[in-house]
Amino acid sequence: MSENTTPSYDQAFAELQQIMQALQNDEISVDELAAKVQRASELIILCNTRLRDTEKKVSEIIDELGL
Amino acid sequence: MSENTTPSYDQAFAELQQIMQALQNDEISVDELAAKVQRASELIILCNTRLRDTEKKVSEIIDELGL
Amino acid sequence: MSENTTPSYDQAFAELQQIMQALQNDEISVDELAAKVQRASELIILCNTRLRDTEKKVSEIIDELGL
Amino acid sequence: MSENTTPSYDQAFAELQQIMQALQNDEISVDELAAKVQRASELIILCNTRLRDTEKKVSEIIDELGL
Amino acid sequence: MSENTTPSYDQAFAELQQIMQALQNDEISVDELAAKVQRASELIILCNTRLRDTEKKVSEIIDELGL
Amino acid sequence: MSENTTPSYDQAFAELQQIMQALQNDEISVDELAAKVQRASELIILCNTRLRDTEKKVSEIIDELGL
Amino acid sequence: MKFSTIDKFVAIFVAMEVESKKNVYRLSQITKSIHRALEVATGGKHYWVKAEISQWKTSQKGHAYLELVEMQGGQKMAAIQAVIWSMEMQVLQSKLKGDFGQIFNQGSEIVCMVGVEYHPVFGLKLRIIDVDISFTLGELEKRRRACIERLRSEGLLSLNRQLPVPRILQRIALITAPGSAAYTDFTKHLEANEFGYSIRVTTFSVRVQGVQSAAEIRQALLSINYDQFDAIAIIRGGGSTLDLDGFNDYELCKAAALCPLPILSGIGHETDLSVLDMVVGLPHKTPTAVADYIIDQMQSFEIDLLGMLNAILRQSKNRLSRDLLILENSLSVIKRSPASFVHRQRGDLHNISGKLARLTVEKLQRSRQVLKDLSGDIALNSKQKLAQRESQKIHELQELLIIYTQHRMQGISQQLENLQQTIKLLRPEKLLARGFSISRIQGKAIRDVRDLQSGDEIETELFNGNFRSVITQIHKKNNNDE
Repeated sequence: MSENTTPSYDQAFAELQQIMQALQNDEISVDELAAKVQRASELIILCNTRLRDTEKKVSEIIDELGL
Repeated sequence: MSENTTPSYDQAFAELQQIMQALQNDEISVDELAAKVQRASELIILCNTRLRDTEKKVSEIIDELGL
Repeated sequence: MSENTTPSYDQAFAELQQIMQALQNDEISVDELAAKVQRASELIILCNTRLRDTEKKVSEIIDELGL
Repeated sequence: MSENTTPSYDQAFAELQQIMQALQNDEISVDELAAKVQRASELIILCNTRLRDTEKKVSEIIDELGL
Repeated sequence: MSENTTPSYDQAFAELQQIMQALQNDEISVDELAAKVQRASELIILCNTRLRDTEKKVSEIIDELGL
Repeated sequence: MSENTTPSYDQAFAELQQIMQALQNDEISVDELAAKVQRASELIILCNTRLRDTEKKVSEIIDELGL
Repeated sequence: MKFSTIDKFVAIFVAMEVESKKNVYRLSQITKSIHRALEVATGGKHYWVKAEISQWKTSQKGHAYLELVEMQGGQKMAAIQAVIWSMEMQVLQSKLKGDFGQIFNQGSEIVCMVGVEYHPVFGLKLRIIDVDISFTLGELEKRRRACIERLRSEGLLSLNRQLPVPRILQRIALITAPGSAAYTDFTKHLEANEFGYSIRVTTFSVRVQGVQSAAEIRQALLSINYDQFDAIAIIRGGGSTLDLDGFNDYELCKAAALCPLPILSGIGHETDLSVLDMVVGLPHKTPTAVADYIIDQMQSFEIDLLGMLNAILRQSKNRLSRDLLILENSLSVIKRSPASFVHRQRGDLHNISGKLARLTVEKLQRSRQVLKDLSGDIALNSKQKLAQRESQKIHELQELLIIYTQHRMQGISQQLENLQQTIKLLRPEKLLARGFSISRIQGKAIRDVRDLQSGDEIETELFNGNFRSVITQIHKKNNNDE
């Protein structure tokens, strides 16, 4: 994953799910496995960060609303 | 939301409903989520302000919000 | 098997299965048998090594993830 | 049978089968019989040795595999 | 019949058959008869010996093979 | 017939047949007849003796064959 | 009964005219006479009369002067002056209250109780003593129903109701009589709402009672700049049933129906519903109810907004936590599945290794068995060849040798035997024994008679001896053979 074109959450999530699907369906060969796990790890971190950020932002908005 | 076309209550409500609907139908990606919640928050603030204050005051708030 | 073009796990596994198939279909003569078993053995060792490597790599990746 | 061109198991086996065929078809005279049987015996010994050798080799290979 | 050129089984058998043929066709005179019978007898013994020898040899070969 | 030059069975039989031929063709007078008959008788005895001898010899040979 | 009295009165009048020929009376005599005659006919009597009020005037002393008419097909059939004396007016007003104005209106039809009064100066008048309010109400009801029917038939009845009502009615055009209790109640109620909502009311001043109210309200409705308002409110305080009649006015209701803004009404009566109430989009009983409605709408809108916001937040949180869960699951799958994947692969490899060993051993065993079978076959075949085939052949030859040899010798033996037999038969002794004899001359057998001469001595041999004889006669055969 090049740093200059960070994928969107949705792209990352979709890619992650593809990898997961492939993993679960045994469609990944041993040759690819490490690379795929590496990629999945990166995607998980990326998505997690994005999710936490979004969560934080939403919380801030709610706090600002003062409800 | 452009400053010159403040939405009506009904428009605001409809927009909120759209957001809600889209959320419910999973049509809003995490990437958009914060922005959508932000927009919902703004719409509510806007309505609240308008319900209690003069249009002028609302305009001032909108200006302050930088919308 | 030349060292500079080590086959991938999939290639090795495929070749292994070919040998197994030939063995099962009695297509291997006694003259070839030892050589074929030797080759199969090498392929099995190769695959095993690959598996171990992959396992290690994956473990490292997951450890690095620290999640 | 010259020692420098020992036949392969398959060649030896094929020759054995030829002898057998000739025997069955009464194509071998009494004068030749002993010689033919002698030849067959040698071929059988050869084949047996080959089999034993192969077995030993295969055993070693499989033992090395450590199964 | 000279001892140094003992006929082969096949030659002996062929001569024997010739004698038999001549006998059957009444081509042998009383004067020759004894000699011819003598010859036939010798040939029979020869063939039998050959057979037995061959049998023995074959048996030995087979016994040596341990079949 | 001189004793030292005993005719062979075939010679004897041939003479015998000549005599028989002559007898049958009425070429022999009553005066010769007795002599001729005498000769024929002698020849027959000779042949018979030869035959017996041969018979004996053959028997011996066959006995020797051991059937 | 009532009409028979009038008949009598008319009869007297006619009699007077006939009898007083050429007698000149003073006016007062006549009026007195009329007065007397009327007194006789109608004095102290009251009649219920149905008539239309064609003129209505009130004096400063509190009397009302009216003209009652009876119309039929646009033709005036009857007309008479009538009066409500102030004393009776007060009684009626206190009894009818607000309805009084509705009943005694120019143009309205009434059923009233009258006495006949004659005044020498002011002439003949019907003195109205009482009025039948139920008749008026009935008439009103009829008119009301006709109005509703007309509006319905013109498709106006539900027009205003069909207008979309904005969720928030913040700019209100208020049509009412300012300063009335209803007005104060309404505005105060709106201003003092506990939620702090800002509602801007613009008042359009009209009379809400009396004959002019319908027209004024209609005028106000038409004069409003609709763009500046969310809704129009028409309110008034409580009143009698007859008071409502203005709101049953067809023209007013039509204007309301055609109004592009939704109309709130607070003109109602506890029991009756005005036609206007039926026409407007948002009818309410009272002005307070209208104000409550406006505030409730705002509140419910705000509650809905908050509900929506909560739902949005909930959905957002759900969305986020769902994805978080999926990510966590993915992570655990990622953590777990390569291990199981590798484990499975390793199992496969292990199985293959085992299979390799097994298949190889099987292959070798199979090869060995094939070789063994072949060896056995070769051994068996080579042994069979000798033992059975060749040995048999030789044995047969041997037997044939004996048979052929014996056969040969038997043949020869037979041949010799036959010869011997033939020879035996040819022996001379045998011939002599049968009676043949041999004659010889000079030791030679005689074979030809020509060799003989008479007198020759011949010797004849028989089987058991011989004798000598001399030839005496020679007889020569005619030989055919030679």
